[in-house]
Amino acid sequence: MSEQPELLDESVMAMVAARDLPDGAIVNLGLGLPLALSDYIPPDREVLFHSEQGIVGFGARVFDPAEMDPLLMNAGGEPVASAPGMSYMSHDESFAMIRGGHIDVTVLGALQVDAQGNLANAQIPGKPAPGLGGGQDLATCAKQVLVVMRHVAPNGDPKIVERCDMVLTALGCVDRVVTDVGLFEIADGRVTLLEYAPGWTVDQIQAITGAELAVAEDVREIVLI
Amino acid sequence: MSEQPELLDESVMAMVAARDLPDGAIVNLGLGLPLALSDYIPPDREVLFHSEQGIVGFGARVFDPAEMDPLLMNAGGEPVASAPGMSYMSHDESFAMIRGGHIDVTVLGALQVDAQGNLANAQIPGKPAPGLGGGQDLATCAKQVLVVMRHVAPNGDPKIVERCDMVLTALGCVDRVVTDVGLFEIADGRVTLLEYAPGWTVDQIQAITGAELAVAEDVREIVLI
Amino acid sequence: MINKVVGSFDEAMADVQSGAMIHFGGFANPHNTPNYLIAALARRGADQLTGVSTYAGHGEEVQRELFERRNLEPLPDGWDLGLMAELGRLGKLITSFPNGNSRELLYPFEHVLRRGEAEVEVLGQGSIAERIRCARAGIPAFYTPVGVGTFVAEGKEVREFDGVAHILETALKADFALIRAHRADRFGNLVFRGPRTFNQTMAGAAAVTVAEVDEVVPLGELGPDEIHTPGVYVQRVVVRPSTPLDDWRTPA
Amino acid sequence: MINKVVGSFDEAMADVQSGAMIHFGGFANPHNTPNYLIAALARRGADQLTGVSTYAGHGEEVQRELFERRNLEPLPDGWDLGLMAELGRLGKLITSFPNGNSRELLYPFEHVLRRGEAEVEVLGQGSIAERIRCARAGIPAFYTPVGVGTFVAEGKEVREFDGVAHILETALKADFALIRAHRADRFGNLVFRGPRTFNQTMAGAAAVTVAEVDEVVPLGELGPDEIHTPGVYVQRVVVRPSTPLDDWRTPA
Repeated sequence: MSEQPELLDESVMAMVAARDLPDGAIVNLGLGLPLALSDYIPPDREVLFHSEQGIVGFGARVFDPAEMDPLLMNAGGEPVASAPGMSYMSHDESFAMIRGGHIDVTVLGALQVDAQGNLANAQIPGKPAPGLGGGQDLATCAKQVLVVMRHVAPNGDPKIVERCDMVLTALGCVDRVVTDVGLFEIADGRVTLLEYAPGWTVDQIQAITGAELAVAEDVREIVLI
Repeated sequence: MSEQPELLDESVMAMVAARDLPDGAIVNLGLGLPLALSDYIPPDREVLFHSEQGIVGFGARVFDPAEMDPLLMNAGGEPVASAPGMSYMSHDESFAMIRGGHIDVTVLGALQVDAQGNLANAQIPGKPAPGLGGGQDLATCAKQVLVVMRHVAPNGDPKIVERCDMVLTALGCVDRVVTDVGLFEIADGRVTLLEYAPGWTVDQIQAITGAELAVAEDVREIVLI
Repeated sequence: MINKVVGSFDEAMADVQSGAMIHFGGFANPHNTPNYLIAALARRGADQLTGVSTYAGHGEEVQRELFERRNLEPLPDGWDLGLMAELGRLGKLITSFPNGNSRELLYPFEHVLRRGEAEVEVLGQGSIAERIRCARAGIPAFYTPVGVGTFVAEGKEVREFDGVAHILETALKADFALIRAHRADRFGNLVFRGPRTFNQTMAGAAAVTVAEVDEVVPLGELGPDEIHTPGVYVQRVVVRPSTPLDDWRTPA
Repeated sequence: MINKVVGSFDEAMADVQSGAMIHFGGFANPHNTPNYLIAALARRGADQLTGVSTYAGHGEEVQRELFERRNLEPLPDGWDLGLMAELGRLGKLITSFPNGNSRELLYPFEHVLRRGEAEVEVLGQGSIAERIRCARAGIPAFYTPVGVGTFVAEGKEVREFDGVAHILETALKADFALIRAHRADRFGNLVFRGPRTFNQTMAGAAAVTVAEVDEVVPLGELGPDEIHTPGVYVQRVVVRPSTPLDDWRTPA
């Protein structure tokens, strides 16, 4: 087996995920890698980012302490910018919005995703209890579930598998997955490779994937536009 | 039987009902006679009037068109004054407040009330369907249910009865009744006369009442203070 | 770019089909009623509608009488659900006030009921409000103590919680919600004035929520702490004419 | 005269008994957490509490680390539920985040769980929020599609609506709700600043709701369209000290 090509870095993964968000979409960003998406919205589009504590319409992350609003953070506690048209609400209304099907896309991190679209992101290894946050509501009720995660776990295990064996967050919910080696669609019990990271072959990707991959007819190298 | 003494007029009935509202109480005013209560709160007390369309804390009724706010009305569509500390909300929150037991006293009109505390105020004679408004929620969920009504129906039938035979609004809910002849308590399946209108005797009141009356030990003539 | 502001009331109502289920906002006051949306719906001509409204509407005649009793000038454009009743467009109404408050006045929907031309489902106002909120919030059913032992409970599941009987009520999701608000921006964010009534409750409880507003302001003018209803719940916004019209038949 | 403003945090927490159930407002940010109420609760000494909180708290050490990562000065008074965990006051926690977000940092409640000193009930954030809202709204139980087929559904009734499986969740009414808001008046009316989190959700969902605020303003200064939470839902209001304290043991 040849040496492994380069993995996409986290910002590029976020850009790939952000690239496909339609104009006008209401998008929730979950903990971890998804939080970066609000930094990468193409300027020709308006995407309304929702955060569970009661925000619709926040902007990019803020890294300069002088510009931070201590009350305005994303779900991971990172300061974000306000944007015109933003609104605040309560946690119950925020989840009424989620449960009521008003979120177009939820972007979530994951520990495992399987060919049935099952999602496991609750029981982080080494932590004393499973944690759900808002992920279970989002995965169950958003119109589209997009997972952004590393392709392989720190211990080398594949994270896209035939059947999740970790604690499940929600069943049959995942539609798309962005990893550091490609973009995948999950539908009808099958994982399909849509785009691959520069330098990667289908075989190389299959070799680090725990489910059998189908390959889209128009499979292509990832481009960011 | 001697000639009937004078009946209390509507404003006096409202004053009697208003007299017993405790300082700080949250009080909902229903359609009909109860609407007048907000005009008669003693100046040493703060009572917060709730109205179902989403108001807490409105003031007295307004009769001068120049002073009316067309958006600020009581449940019967009568213009009322704003008061400091008033707040607006949605219908769902307004009834969350009612159903959640946050209303101390609800003041309702009635067609019939019985010795079990059952309330009938839904099917107005001559109307094609029963109407409930917010009365069913209020009668079921307020901490205290106070009925203000004429003692006798337009057709001469008593309105306080042993057992309601009209369409029921809520069961076992009525605590007190103010009529144009007295103030009554309903508890443990018994209607007790607490206060009588000037000139009225117990026998005269019993004669126009459809349930057997008990008489409070300290029964007295109605006073307005 | 997101822009939910549509150019006319007729455009906003153009896709309402006969047989649709419609939430009608407001509370027995033409000042918080989506008057022009109702007029446009009347012009649209869809019938056999299932309406959800806490009251059945005043109609022009009763409304004039009610205003005169308070020494107020009647509104030229105070159209409400009474208009739909008068035109015979309602196949069914889910409501808490099928009749008017007044014993002397006959409201338009009372005529409809007497002629047996529409079905009615009478339910307490709080249960209607919560069933609508459930539709917005993705909850199919909930238990309430309200209505137990009365005609409202007929045919419904009864269940005890902590020894108290409750009945099961289900969500009411409509095809369209017609609501009235004060100000909006192009995202559909809304600010209300006065009691927010069913207008706020119904926003987001239909496939298409349409808000009739006094004014559309530039994005950013409505502050994040001030917005009552996020634009997520609103699909279309239409601005009321600056000069009131006086005939519901006039396109607007 | 209505006056819900109490003179000290210790007075506001004086009647909390051991074994009480307590809603803790906020969301993983000391700036929206009722810091001084938590400190007063710690001084009060009640233990075996059942806490309801979407997160289990940072505690002083983790919070300092999180602030330093963002080049921010740690707050001297950023006390949160982590303090209650460190002091061993929690008998049970109902939460969606029993652990911290960070794999490298160990949060106080994680230590408690590892030592087996408290029970935990893990539930999705939306179901916790709705269970609390139900307590405020007088609804004993509701159905939700969230959690079906996962550990969350264990032991719960499952029922289909429109062919989709749902589980039954029940209301969570507490003895006390500790929340944080920006401004209040003597009626207990509240205005929040920023995301309103569980602070707004929990108001009214306990026998006693206590609001910690930056400022109490004269009655009438908060306008009726502007008030986020009516005072009906609030029993006590306490104002934060103008100069931050830096030890939770200091009476305030």
